[in-house]
Order: sequence, then structure tokens, then C-alpha cells
Amino acid sequence: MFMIPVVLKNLFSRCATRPYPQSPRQLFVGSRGQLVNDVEKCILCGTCARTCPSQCLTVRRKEGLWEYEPFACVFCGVCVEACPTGSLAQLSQWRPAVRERERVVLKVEVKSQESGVKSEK
Amino acid sequence: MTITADRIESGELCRAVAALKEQGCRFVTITCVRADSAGAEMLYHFDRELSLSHLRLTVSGDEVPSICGIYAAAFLVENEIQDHFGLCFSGLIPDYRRTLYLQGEDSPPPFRGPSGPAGGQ
Amino acid sequence: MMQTAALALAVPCAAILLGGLLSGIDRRLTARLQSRQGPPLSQPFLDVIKLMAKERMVTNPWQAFSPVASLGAAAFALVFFALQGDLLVILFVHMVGGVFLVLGAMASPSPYSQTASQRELWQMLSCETLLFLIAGALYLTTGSFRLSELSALPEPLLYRLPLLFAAFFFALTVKMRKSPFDLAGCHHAHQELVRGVFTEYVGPYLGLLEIAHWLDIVLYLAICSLFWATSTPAMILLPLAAFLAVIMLDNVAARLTWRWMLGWGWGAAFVLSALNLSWLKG
Amino acid sequence: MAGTVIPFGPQHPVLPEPLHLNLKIEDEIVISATPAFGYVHRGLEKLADIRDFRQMIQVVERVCGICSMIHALTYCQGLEALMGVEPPPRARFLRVIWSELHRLHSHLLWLGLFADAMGFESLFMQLWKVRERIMDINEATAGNRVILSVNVIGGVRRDLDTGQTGWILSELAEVDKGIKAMGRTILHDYTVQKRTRGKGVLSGKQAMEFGCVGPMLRSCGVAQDMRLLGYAAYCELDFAPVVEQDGDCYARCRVRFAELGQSIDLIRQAIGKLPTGDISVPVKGRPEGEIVARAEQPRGECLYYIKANGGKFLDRLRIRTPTFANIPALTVMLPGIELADVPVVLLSIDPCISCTER
Repeated sequence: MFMIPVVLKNLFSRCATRPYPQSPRQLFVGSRGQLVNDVEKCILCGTCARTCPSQCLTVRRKEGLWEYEPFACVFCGVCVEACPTGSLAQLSQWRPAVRERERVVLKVEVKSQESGVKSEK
Repeated sequence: MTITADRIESGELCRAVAALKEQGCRFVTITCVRADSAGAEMLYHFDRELSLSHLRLTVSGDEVPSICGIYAAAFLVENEIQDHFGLCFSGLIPDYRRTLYLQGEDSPPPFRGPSGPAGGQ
Repeated sequence: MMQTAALALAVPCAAILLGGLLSGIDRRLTARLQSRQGPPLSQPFLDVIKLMAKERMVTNPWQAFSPVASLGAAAFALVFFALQGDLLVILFVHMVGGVFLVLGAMASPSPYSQTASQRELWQMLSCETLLFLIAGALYLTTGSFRLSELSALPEPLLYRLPLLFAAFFFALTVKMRKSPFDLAGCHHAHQELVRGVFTEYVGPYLGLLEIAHWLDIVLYLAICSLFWATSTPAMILLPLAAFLAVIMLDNVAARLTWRWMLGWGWGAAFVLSALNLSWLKG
Repeated sequence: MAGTVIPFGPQHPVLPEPLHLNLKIEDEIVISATPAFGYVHRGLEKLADIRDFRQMIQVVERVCGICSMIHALTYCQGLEALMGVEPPPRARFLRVIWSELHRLHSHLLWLGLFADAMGFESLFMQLWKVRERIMDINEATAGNRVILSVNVIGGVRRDLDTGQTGWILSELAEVDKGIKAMGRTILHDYTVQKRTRGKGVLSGKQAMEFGCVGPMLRSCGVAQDMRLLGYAAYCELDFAPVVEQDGDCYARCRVRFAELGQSIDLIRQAIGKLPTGDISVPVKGRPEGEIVARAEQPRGECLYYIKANGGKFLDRLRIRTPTFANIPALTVMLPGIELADVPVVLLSIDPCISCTER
């Protein structure tokens, strides 16, 4: 019976839930979201791949490829801290839900301005 | 750094554990560690008013005496060690016969064999 | 005769609409009390329509027959009520519906629905005895079991049967499957018996049971309105107030056990009813 | 009904954990209960063979979602002791703040699930509504709601500025208000008491014999709390373990409820005393030797045994989680109670099966 004031207060105040896709929640500045790589700064040193606990990153120096498996990533941000050139960054937005498994493959050309971005499924 | 632990033989294990119970120790857990040779090493941890005491037992064969008769709570961890290391505890009740977590005879005990990256794969 | 036939058709349809709407109000209001938004009022109807569209699956013929019998009995009881019939007959027909619900639950070997059907039997026994005591009180005041006599009373029954009304409120909580008495099958399956008597039902048959449940609630609220049969607004307001009070109780109490329900709950309700009846006589 | 066997779990709506129990019941009274495990065994201890000791921090965080921060903390403290590293004072206080935030959200989660186990849905929703503020603090300060990933060997990865500490304090005041509003229901409501008092009673002696830890021990009169070891900055904060005497579900509920207030108080103390300076020290080299590290998780004492050989990979990592120590007591608590009380008693140990199986 001690619950009556609590539930009555709920009845006459705004509800705590949100209709999610229509009104998404406000983002926090420090949230650990999507991982992005700035190909301009990347030097393909492979530090990120070595430190990654879930081994979702692969760096192929010869082919000039930086590969990332978002579905294996645990978004811990260890690679971002380890990156010597600051080319890796974590946005505060989360990755949107997708229907198929994705693999991000970035073409990196070290010491050159040319770079191409493609995403393979 | 190593843990200071009393070394005991498997014959005197039950007596030593019973003596600790007499002193009012709380049974914490058992840790099984691969030894360099084919055997394994068991560490019995006990707590008394926030200070730990340990018993160290070197196992050469496959058989270890169970301490379930003294601390009934040991059944869970002894079954776990049976699953992981393929050892056999005599007098264990209830005995899951290596099916606590795993499928029993189907797979070799995962913690057997040499340590290091090669043994893990 | 034609009029009776039309009534026999219209009453169950109206009761289904009313029952579904009440269920919608219940879900919406419960959500708001819990600081949630809640589904639209039409959600119970959408749920039942979806259930009806699903594949039919039963483990044995009893499971298929019982929901139909249960729904039929609930509808008949309501029609008799609309025809201002004999309260005893209405209660018996209503009880048949309950028996079929239990039979259907017992038909499958699932330990959840088996155990729940035992509890449902205890719940039925405690509710029905109280309803028959109300019928007895009706007889003592009007000299007849016919509902038509009630509107002729000079003052509402509630004045003379306040304790019996409290006992009826207990029965209503049990029937609506709300805390603290959602023992044999609650609305959400967060219970040790999963969904109790409904556990083994899927698809259209679960839909039929859901409709039968709505009709049961409408019948109980109709019986509730008997306590103030002298004025039409009160006949609507009293059941509505009781309905809201049950929802409120659901949100401020934990589920109790069937032993408590039989011992304390039913015991208290029975003593209250007997007390009320004795002073009615004297 | 005589001799019915009720299969309980591993997927049961009232049991949020993948544990299976075969309950033999007679007239809805439990005669015997046999637990079965193995539904979420992942072999994380074995993973230490192929992940280096720094990567293992992120692995041990995933032993259990709810106590993730304290798992990593115990592991890091063990390695720090092995490697002779002393984390800076600010890091030690920040570790306390996040630990206590974890305890708060874990206990609120548990209280909610406990309410749900006895069919008190509105209380469940209300507690989780309050918990959401803690989750927001976690996300705003550490970046994630549950797996905070703030610990490294030698300190922490994130810092709090004064704006954030002020905001945490104001949010905590709201949380405090929310908890207080629920206090009378949790502690004095008739139906709650009816469902929890005298259920699953464990005496202090029994609890010690079954190796129970944390709130399970404290609810039957044993004042055991690993925070008294003084790890992180607990040695500089003022607190005393919450102890109850009855050893039933109600006493466990009271202990955890009182610990909510204690955690809020500890966070306030830690923020008040937060020293300035670095949040981590650089760590070179590799660990060697063996050590046992312990810390108090929301569910009780957590023990890490670490054996390293100076290489990149650890020789052995053994994790004894609190639920692992509390489960054996179920075998004496369950027989003799009503079927309806099984979820209540089961949840009263705050089971975490993914902890248990790792």
C-alpha cells in the first residue's frame, strides 16, 4: 500500500520511456560509438591490430589495406588510444542497425594524397 | 612473487582441510594449474577474517581426493576442474562426470596440454 | 421470440467490444501507473486478431474443444443476465465455462499447466462460493433469485450488503487475474508457472480463451452493478470504480501464494459474507 | 500433486539466468532441486593462452556484464601488485567512484528483478526507472552503459572534470530521492514481507560452511566485506559493512537496499576527497610470479588467481566469481519451500550464471 503515492505520481507526470525510433535519446559527448579511420593520417603501422582485444582489425601493409569488422568490435576504444598518429577516432554515435554483416575495408596509401574508400559486404 | 602456501601430500589433504575448518575458515575455492611435467598443481584457498591461507598439492596421476565431505560447497569447483583438466575426484557428490559445462568424452579437457599460444589453438 | 434471438446475438458481441476495451484501458492505465507509455486502446483487439490468424496447433482434441466450450458458456451466462434471468442459473452456466478452462489445461501433460489448473480449481471454488452467497443475499432481500426484482428495490443493495461487496471485490481481483491473486495465470508470463493455465495454448485457441476471459470480466462487472441497481449512472460508475480499484491494487501489491488466498483471503471474505448475511436475516 | 518434476530454466520467463533446475515437487512443496549448468560456458580463462595480458582486461570485463568494472579492477590490481606498479591517488579514487556506481546499478537491477520474481511489476519498473540515471552517469563518464572499460594496468583511462562531478552529485541526489520513495514499499509492504520473510533461511554457520560471500554472508550476521581490505581508495573512506541477522530473503533484500545508500555516500565521500594529479602511470615490462587478488563485487567477494611467467601470455588465470561461491547454498535453501517461492529464493542469491561459467 506504500506504493500508492508513487504510482499516482507516475500517472500524473510524464512517462519515463520514449517512443524510440521517433525520438532518439540525446547523445553523451564521451559515448563510445562508431569507430572511424582517417585514411589521410593512417600510416598502416598495425599498432591498432596488435592491441585490439577482439582482433577485429587487420592491417595489410603490402596491399595498403586497413580492414575492420564492426561485428567483432567491442567498442572498447583501446585502438584509438594506441594510434600513434591520431587517425583513429570514436564518434559518440552508435553504428546504426543493419540487415547484413558488413566489413569495412579502407584503401590507404601511405605518404600520398590519393586514397579511395570502399565498403564491401 | 609467489604465494606462501603449505605444501601437502594427497594423503594428508583431508586432514589438513578438516583442521582448517575446525579453526573456522571459510572455503574460498580451488585453483588447478598445469604443472611443467604432465601433472597438475592444486591450490586450496581459505579465508579467515579477510586473510587468506593456501594449501598446495601436487598431483601426479589423475586421481585427487575430494574435500566434499568436509566442505560440501566444493562440489561445484571440483566438477569444474574435472571438466577443464580431465582429473578425477574420488568421493565427489554430486558427480557430473565431466558434463558440468562440457559434453563429457566428446572433447579433450581444454586445459590439458602445453600452455602458451600453440596449446591454445 | 425474435427479440430474444436478437438479444442473444447482440449481447455477446457488445460484451466482446466492452471487454476488449476494458482490457485496453487496463493495459494503458497500468503502463501509466508504471511510468510507461503503454499500447493504444485497440491493442487487445489487434492481439486477438493476430492470434486468430495463426496456425492451429493442439496436442489433443480436448485442448481444441475446451476454449470453445468455455467461450460458449461465458456468452450464454451473459445472455441470461441480459434477459434478467435467474442468478443461480447464470452462475451455474458461468461455472461450466470455468470447468472447461481447467479441463483444457489438464489435458496436456505440461507440469506448468497441470499445477496451474490445480490452483485454478482452488480459485474457482473460492470465487464461486462467494458468488452463491451473493445469490443467497439476493434471495433474502427480494424473495427471489430473479434479477428483474432488483430494480424495484427502494434502496441500493450496497446499503444492505457492504461487507458482501468487500467479499465480491476479492472475487473480482481473483477473476481478473491481478496481483495479489494472479496465481493460475497472469497477464504477462513472468510467473513461476509461466502463463499457468494458458501455457500450452497457442494461436486461435489462445485467442478464444482471451475473449472468454473478457466476457468473464464483463459478467463480473455486471454482477457488480447489481449492488446499485436502482439508478443507471450508479450501475455504470460502481463497476468502473471497482475495476479501477483492482488495477490500482495490482500495482501496489506483490503476488501472494495460493495457500494465503485460501486461508486469509477467502477466509476473510467468507466471514465477512456470513456476517453480512446473518444481520440481513436478523 | 505427488512427485511432479518441474523443469525450471534454462529459459524461464521469471528466471533471467540460463540455469536449469529440476524441481521435484509434492503439493507444490519442493522436495529436491538439482542444478545443471553449461548453457553459457565460454572458456574465458582459456582465452588467456592466446590474448596477451593487456588484452585480457577487455576479456575479463566480459565475464559478467553487471560487475564488469570490478572484474577489470581486480585483474588490474593483481597485475599491478605483480609488476610493482602503484596507481596514482586520483586513479584510486576514480576507481572507487565507478565501482560504487556499478554496485548501485547492480543492486537496483537486482531489487527490480526480485520484485518481478514475486509479481510486483510496478515496483520493478520503478526501480529500473531510477537505475536509468546511473546508467546515464556511466555512459556520460565512461562512454558505455554497462561495460565501462575504464581500467588499465597502472590507473584509469578516463578522468572526471568538475562539471561532471557536480552533475554526478546532482543526479545522485535524484537517485537518492527515488530510492527513498521506494524504501517503505520494499521494507514494510505487507505483501513483500509475506513473500520474503522466513523464506530460504540460512544460518551464519551454514553460510560460512557453504562458502557464501557478499550480501549472502552479511545477511546472516557475518560482517565480511572485501572493501575492508582497503584496496583502491577504500582505506581512506569511512564506511562499515551492512549486516542483518535473520538470513532470509527479507534480510538479503534489506542488506542490498541499505547498500544503495552506502554506495551513494561512498561516491559523495570520494568526490569530496578527489585528489588532483595524473590518472595513470606508464607501465613497462611483463608480469612474473603468482598472486591472488580479491575485491568486493555487488554479489560478493571475487577472487583472481594470476600466474605469469614473464612472457606476453599468462600461465594461468583463474576467476572465482561470487555467484560461483553462492550457488552451493541453494542446495540447502530450496528443499522444503513452496514452488511459488522458488524464484524469490533463487533470485535472493543474485545469481549470475555467465559469471559462474565464464
